[in-house]
Amino acid sequence: MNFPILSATLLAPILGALLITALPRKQEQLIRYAAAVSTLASLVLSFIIFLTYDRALSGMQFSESIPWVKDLGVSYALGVDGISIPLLLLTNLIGFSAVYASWHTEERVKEFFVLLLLLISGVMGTFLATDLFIFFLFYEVVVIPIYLLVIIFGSSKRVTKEYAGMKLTIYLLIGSAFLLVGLIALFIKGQALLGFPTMDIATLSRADFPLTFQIFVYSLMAFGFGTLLSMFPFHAWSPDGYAGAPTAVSMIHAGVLKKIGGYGLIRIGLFLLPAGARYVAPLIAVLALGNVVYAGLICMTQKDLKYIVGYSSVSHMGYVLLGIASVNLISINGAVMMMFAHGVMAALFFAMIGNLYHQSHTRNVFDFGGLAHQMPRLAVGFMLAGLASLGLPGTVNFIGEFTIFVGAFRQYQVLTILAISGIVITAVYILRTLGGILFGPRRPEWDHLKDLQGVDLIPLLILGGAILIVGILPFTVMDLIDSGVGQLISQISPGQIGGIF
Amino acid sequence: MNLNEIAFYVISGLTIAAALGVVLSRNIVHSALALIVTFLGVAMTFFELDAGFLGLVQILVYAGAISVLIIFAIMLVMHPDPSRTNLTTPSRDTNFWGGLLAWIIIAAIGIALGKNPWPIPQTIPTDTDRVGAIANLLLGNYVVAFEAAAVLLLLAVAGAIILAKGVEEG
Amino acid sequence: MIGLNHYLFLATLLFGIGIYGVFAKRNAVAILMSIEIMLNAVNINFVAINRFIQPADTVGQLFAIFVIVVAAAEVSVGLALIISIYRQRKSVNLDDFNLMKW
Amino acid sequence: MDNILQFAWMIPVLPFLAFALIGLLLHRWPKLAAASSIGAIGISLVLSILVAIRVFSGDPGQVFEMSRRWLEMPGLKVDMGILIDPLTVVMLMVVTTVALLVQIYSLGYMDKDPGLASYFSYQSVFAGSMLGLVAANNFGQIFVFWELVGMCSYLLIGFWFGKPSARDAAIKAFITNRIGDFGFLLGILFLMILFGTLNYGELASKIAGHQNLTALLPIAVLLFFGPMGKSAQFPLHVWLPDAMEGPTPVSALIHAATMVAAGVYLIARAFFIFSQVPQAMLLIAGVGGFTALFAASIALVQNDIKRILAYSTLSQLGYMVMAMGVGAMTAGMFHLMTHAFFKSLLFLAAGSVIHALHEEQDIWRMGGLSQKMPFTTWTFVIGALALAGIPPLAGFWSKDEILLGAYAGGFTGLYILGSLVAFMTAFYMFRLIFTAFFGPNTGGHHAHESSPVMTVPLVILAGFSIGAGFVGSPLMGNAFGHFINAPGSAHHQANFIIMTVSSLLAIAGIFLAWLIYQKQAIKAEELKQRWSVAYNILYHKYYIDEFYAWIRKVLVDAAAALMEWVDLKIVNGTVNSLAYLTGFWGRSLRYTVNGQVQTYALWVVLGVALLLITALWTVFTVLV
Amino acid sequence: MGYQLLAPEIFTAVLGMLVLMLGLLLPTQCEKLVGYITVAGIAAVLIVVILGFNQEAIFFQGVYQIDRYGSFFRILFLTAALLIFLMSSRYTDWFGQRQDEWFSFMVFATLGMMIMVAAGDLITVYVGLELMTISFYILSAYLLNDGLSAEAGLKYLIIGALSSAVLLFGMSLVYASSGTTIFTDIYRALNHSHYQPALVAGIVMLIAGLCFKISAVPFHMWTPDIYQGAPTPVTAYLSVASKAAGFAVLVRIFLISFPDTQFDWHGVLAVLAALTIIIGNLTALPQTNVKRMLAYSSIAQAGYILVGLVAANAYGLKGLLFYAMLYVFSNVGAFTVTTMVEVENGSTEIEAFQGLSRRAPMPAAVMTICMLSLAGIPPLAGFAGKFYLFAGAIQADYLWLAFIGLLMSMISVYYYLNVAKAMYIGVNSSDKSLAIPAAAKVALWVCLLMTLFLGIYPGPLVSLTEMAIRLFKVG
Repeated sequence: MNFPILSATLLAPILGALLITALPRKQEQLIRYAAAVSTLASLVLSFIIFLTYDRALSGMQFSESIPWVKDLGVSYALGVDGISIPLLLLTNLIGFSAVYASWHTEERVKEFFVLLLLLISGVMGTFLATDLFIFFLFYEVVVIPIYLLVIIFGSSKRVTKEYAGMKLTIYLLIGSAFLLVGLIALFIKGQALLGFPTMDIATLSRADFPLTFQIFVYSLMAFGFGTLLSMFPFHAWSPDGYAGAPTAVSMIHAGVLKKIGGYGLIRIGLFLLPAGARYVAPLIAVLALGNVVYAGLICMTQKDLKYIVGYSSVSHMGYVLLGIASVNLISINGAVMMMFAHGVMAALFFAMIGNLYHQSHTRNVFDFGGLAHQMPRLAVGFMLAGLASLGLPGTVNFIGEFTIFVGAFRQYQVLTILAISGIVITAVYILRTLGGILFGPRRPEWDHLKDLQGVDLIPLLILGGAILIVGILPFTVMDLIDSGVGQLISQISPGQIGGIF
Repeated sequence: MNLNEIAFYVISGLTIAAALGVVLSRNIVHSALALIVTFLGVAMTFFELDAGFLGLVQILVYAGAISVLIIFAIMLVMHPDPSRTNLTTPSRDTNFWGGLLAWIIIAAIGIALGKNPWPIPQTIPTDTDRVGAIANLLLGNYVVAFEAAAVLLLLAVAGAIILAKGVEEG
Repeated sequence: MIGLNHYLFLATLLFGIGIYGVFAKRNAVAILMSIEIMLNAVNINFVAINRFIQPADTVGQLFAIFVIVVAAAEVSVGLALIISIYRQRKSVNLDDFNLMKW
Repeated sequence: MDNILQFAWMIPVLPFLAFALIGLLLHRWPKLAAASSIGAIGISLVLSILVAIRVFSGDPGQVFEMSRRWLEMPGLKVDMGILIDPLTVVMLMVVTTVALLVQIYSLGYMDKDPGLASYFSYQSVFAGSMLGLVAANNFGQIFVFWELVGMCSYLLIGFWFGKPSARDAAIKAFITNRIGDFGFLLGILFLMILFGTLNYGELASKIAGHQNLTALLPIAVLLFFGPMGKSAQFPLHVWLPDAMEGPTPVSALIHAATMVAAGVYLIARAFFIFSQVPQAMLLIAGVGGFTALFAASIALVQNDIKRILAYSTLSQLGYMVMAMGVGAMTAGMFHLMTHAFFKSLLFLAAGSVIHALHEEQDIWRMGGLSQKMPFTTWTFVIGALALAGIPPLAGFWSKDEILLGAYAGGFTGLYILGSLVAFMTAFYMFRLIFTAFFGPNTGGHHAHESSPVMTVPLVILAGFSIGAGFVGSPLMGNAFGHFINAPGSAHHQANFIIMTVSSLLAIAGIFLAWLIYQKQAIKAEELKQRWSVAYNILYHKYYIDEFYAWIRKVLVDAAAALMEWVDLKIVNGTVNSLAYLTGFWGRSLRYTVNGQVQTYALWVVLGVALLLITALWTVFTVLV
Repeated sequence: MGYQLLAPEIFTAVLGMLVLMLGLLLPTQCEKLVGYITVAGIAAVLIVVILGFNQEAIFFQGVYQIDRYGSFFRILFLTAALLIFLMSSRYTDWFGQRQDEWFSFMVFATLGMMIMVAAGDLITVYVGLELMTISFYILSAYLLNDGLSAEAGLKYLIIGALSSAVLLFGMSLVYASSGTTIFTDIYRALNHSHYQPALVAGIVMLIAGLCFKISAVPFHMWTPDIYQGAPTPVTAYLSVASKAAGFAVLVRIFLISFPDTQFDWHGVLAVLAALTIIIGNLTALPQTNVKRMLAYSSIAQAGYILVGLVAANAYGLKGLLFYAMLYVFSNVGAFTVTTMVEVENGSTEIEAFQGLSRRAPMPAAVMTICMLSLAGIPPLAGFAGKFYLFAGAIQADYLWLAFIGLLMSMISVYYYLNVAKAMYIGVNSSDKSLAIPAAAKVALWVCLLMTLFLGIYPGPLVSLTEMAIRLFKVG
């Protein structure tokens, strides 16, 4: 067995968290360094994975598998393919940035970084797991650190942070309850069909689940994962949650956590239950339109920066859902790309908002104006995130959106046309917001704000760099995604799916 | 109607009447006395059922020891006015529902018993040593229960002392 | 002929009276007494069943003996508890004992 | 020399490199930034010239194409590539030339600006994107750069972001363009679905082999949305006048010469699609013609020097689009080229004036500039004459081609309309000139001539404005049309009558302006009084902005507010109600545990009773 | 015949009596010594049981049997007892001179449970059950100067005696229908019979009587009051061990004696389980006293565990055993922290927990983790347990039960997190750090590590449960 690089990536933040637990409370700087080093280790490792993954071979690679619970057929099985690597990379890009975005946390530094590192590990785990049980384990692990981070370090504006945290937690957990019922049903049915218990996703995919069962379980998953993906009308947790959360949590939550929903729908829903996916897809597509247009319109009325980004992330998830609901290679490629794209964009946005809020203690758009005078670098960050958000070519978001549109257009013409109108809506609210806070006359009350400097720049560089590099050279990531999605789709037995591909 | 039946109905009637006396009397002392009668009635029933040893135990333990214990307790905690010592509960709901449920349970169990196809009663082997059989079981198959019961009694004594003694002041 | 059911009905009636007693009274001692009636009813059951169904052995009677023993222990502890609580509250009325609720 | 085409890809890439250089390293040293930007575009210009020589010395039909894969998966392929043919080369030449001159000019114009480095970085991105756009070999790529030039336009309009008006104008420009792009993107998607490729060449051959062309109508109409936004055709024209909030060199480069012409270029590029669909061509011609007239009429009464030029640009763009619509693709492209030169000249000259007058843009507060700023004045006049179509300046030849195309194509109405616009153009341009340059010094300003770094580009552009028309004139055997044409693009013999009529109309316009504003034979104020309703409508630009604002308020903002209400009250309300209901049940159940032990016993007995009843009911009903 | 297998029971009984006597003999200064002896004794018994886990024997024609199933639960009780002795090391000071007896009653209660789970017939079960219950009556009322405690004891006694009577009546009817009290014989006697209303009545009364012990709805009403009023370590023991014992007996009786009677007790239990889960969780939502909240939560937990019996298949039973075991660690962990807080603040109201994370980070973390384990959040033990339980339920076609169970378990997170919220963001006037005795610290660490370990790597415990349930021939 080679060096277990996936385990190492996964465990690095956990080790960091343990180390921090052992450090004395007063050594705040040391704690920050420990967090930074452990996330950096994960980042570097995931880069190595990204670079050394054999794209020609495709399929699951770097696999590790240790039998875990025999009678459930659970094994501690990790593996990555073209779908998970971009998301793994995304997690670590954001995780590493998040550490720096919260560098100025003064209160209870120890707790903060322990929880943050656990959160990062948990998210990573879902993308690495190739076993349903392990996947779900990590899926829910993340909820509680988030709750604590929100209530301890969050902020109360329109809603209190306690309310926001509780809403987010309970909402997502209820979604996951439905999901869990689906997963257990899948496991039991799989056991009945295959004759032995297994939680291995690839093995389960060999079972021919009956159509009604597929529809039932996929619907449960669509609800469970859809809630996490803030599918309309189950998105209510998302804006409030992001508004209440501290910067790092907003970054990770909007950046990667939400994507677990999309990832799950593809990796588990579509892969194991293709016929069910196909059956439920039109409904999801309609709801996706709800996301895009409805949430987009709401963004126009929001005044709190975090609410704007919160609703906009709901809106953008509509594209991902549309991609997933269109169930073809192109659209799913686009959905995965869009998840990556939205991840870096939203994280950058939240990092910038966090920095601004940390200094000014307000997030109301109307309180600001002309900040580009005082804070040109911050303005660059905002502009980059904003332009990415509205899907400008040259940013990675364009690649995602364009690909989704091409894929979805084959499946649902009218819906896609309506969804594309979202690019206009997005432009309206993003530009209004950017214009409102960055441009306009200089306001002397903000003269005391310091521009990004030192470690503050790291999120901007890392995330902005990702936005631009992948945006300009999309094939670096898209080829990978294509190999993953292509492999996944080719493994779905053609009898199950009909002529959809 | 033979003697057995007459005895059964008389004893049953007495037992039930005494039991009703326990739950209906407004004076706790009367209740306690009625309870003793109930215990004795049950003991009589045991005799009817050819369980002489058990009837004796019943008289000794229940009608003797437990009743005395109860009466002592009553003395310790009694209200000055005897006719107000054993009032019905102030909650009419509880009273009503309690009565209703008691009837429902009696009816339900009664129906179940009445409809149950019991096996043909077997005749009792008359020559067996029933007390000896009990003793054999007690110290044979049921020795664990027996020992546990012993521990239980020890425990109950110790516990009762501690609880009844209360906290030493200071 | 007096059969099993006669005894079982007797026991059932006593059991029901005991149940009613638990609800009808407010004095804790009276309630303990009602419960004793219920236990006695059960004993009648055991002995009668032993007599009519399985006369060959004495397991039913044995059960009844254990019930009596346990009941004795229970009553002693119960009365001690009543005395203990009476010392604090100067009352044995169950409806006074509601410091904890909801 | 043959290998020069192999290096053509560097033309768009170099400015991007300059941008990266500035963004990463040089942003603290504005002069170095400017130098790298200008250097990059200079090299691009040189390369373009070499490429042009190579292309124009060869066969007109030859096409050089190279591409790298960019975004590829089964069923979707977008390459980044270059397509070198005469059409591209003309655009490359125009863009690099004007961009270089504007950037040099900017050195003087933006001299004191603290954001010089970012200015030049934006300029570089713009140049790169624009060159990428014109060099694209497929619709995917053109869309990418299409959006990018839009972004540059947004950034440069809002360059002086401290001004709220600049900020708002930038946003307006972007959003209006987005609406156009929405349709454009849909058109591209339709193409993708229908033909499975976005490459021009492959599309052309597939369409040629395609029997049923009805599906092309929606595609053509949707594609035309793009030009409507980018080239500011009615009804998406509203952003262009506001875009004048940007620095004047930007207006010259982006909002007069190059970016706004991208729409026209796109129509030319996709002519193989449009020309298949007569209905779409009619629509294009109609929209273009209407815009030309509509914008010219507004220009008649505006007071802001840049806005007059902006409406003039609108009008001229309408002209070009109309040319495309009537099938005179060659004429349209020709006008695009000449217009690029003289309109950027006009803007730069106007910029010189504005710079000298410290950001004064009202023509009525200028006056008497001809003595103080001779270079500026005379180059401006040359530009204006070219625009008005006075022979033999560049505008004359190209405008004439268009009128000829309309006339010969049987679009008599459009021809008359075009002629009318020509008259109006001459009038409003010389209204401006007589007022601002030759009238009395009403503003009491102390202007002086700009520095050579600004005037030299003016002179060079004036040279182009005079001479560029000859490449397409019958005098040179219509060399332009020899290279730039397309199947379905009509070409007609020069018509002397049309030439004469249009020239006379232009002169008449100038004369009328002279009468009113120089000679003051006719009192402008009286006219204003007499036609006050018309004047007001024109002055308020037909109230289109107000109408759009009203739509935004009544439809969009109201919808948004409604959605927010739904979200707060219904979606969140449901969630909160469910949570409340759960808690309510909890609180209600809580009170069943009332502290009374007898109640507890009651529940126990109730449970027993219910269990007994259920069990016995089962036994007696189900089992027996 | 291997009577040495009864050594744990005998030793425990001797230990109980020894402690009782030592309390009388030793001078009052030596109270700690008694505690040490008890802990050592229980630990020794635990080791003996663990070492003898694989030995099985049937005594007295099936009246008493030592099997892996019983041993599993004996390990559970002894572990729980040990943990509770460790965690109560400061709390017992409140008992004054009655500490020794406290230890002995706890040991006797343990003995009762051990007898219950090993009993193979109704009589022995009954006596063991009463031994345990009566011990708990006394223990609940053990804080003599505290009104709540005496009230709890009396309430418990009344309801307990009432349901004992119901249980006994049920036993008598079962005895009537089969003519025997030994589980295996009951099964044999009933095998060919059908249509026995008396038996059905007996079965449901057995359900009622045992459901009282496990505090399933509607026999749950006593739980909050008793849990709140009883001394906190007793509450902890009551909640984990007494409940587990109830389940052990319930499972043994129903799966040995009535695995396939004509009456579908699975359905009845399913309804009870669902009601228990719903009502327990909902009522816990508005609670402000942590002990009382944990009481309601323990009602809900009983509902979850009951699901295992409803399913009555391998996954369900493994889940049941697994859950009962993890419940020991998670619940005792939570109660340990509650005890610490109570000793320090004299209150278990949620206000007493405010700002705990600053005063005592480690206990606050343990409390949070243990409660989340109860809620079934991965990767904590509760999740693995729930997974088995609901896998069993779904396999047995009780999909609706799985829905209700998982949904309510997510709602339960609300009240658990309310405590976490108080601990993490609440503000307490005193910033004095919480003093935690070493023994309690050990208990905390054990609970924490086991809760994590069982969640992350449930394999070993699952194989134990697998061995334990071989007794019941289920698929």
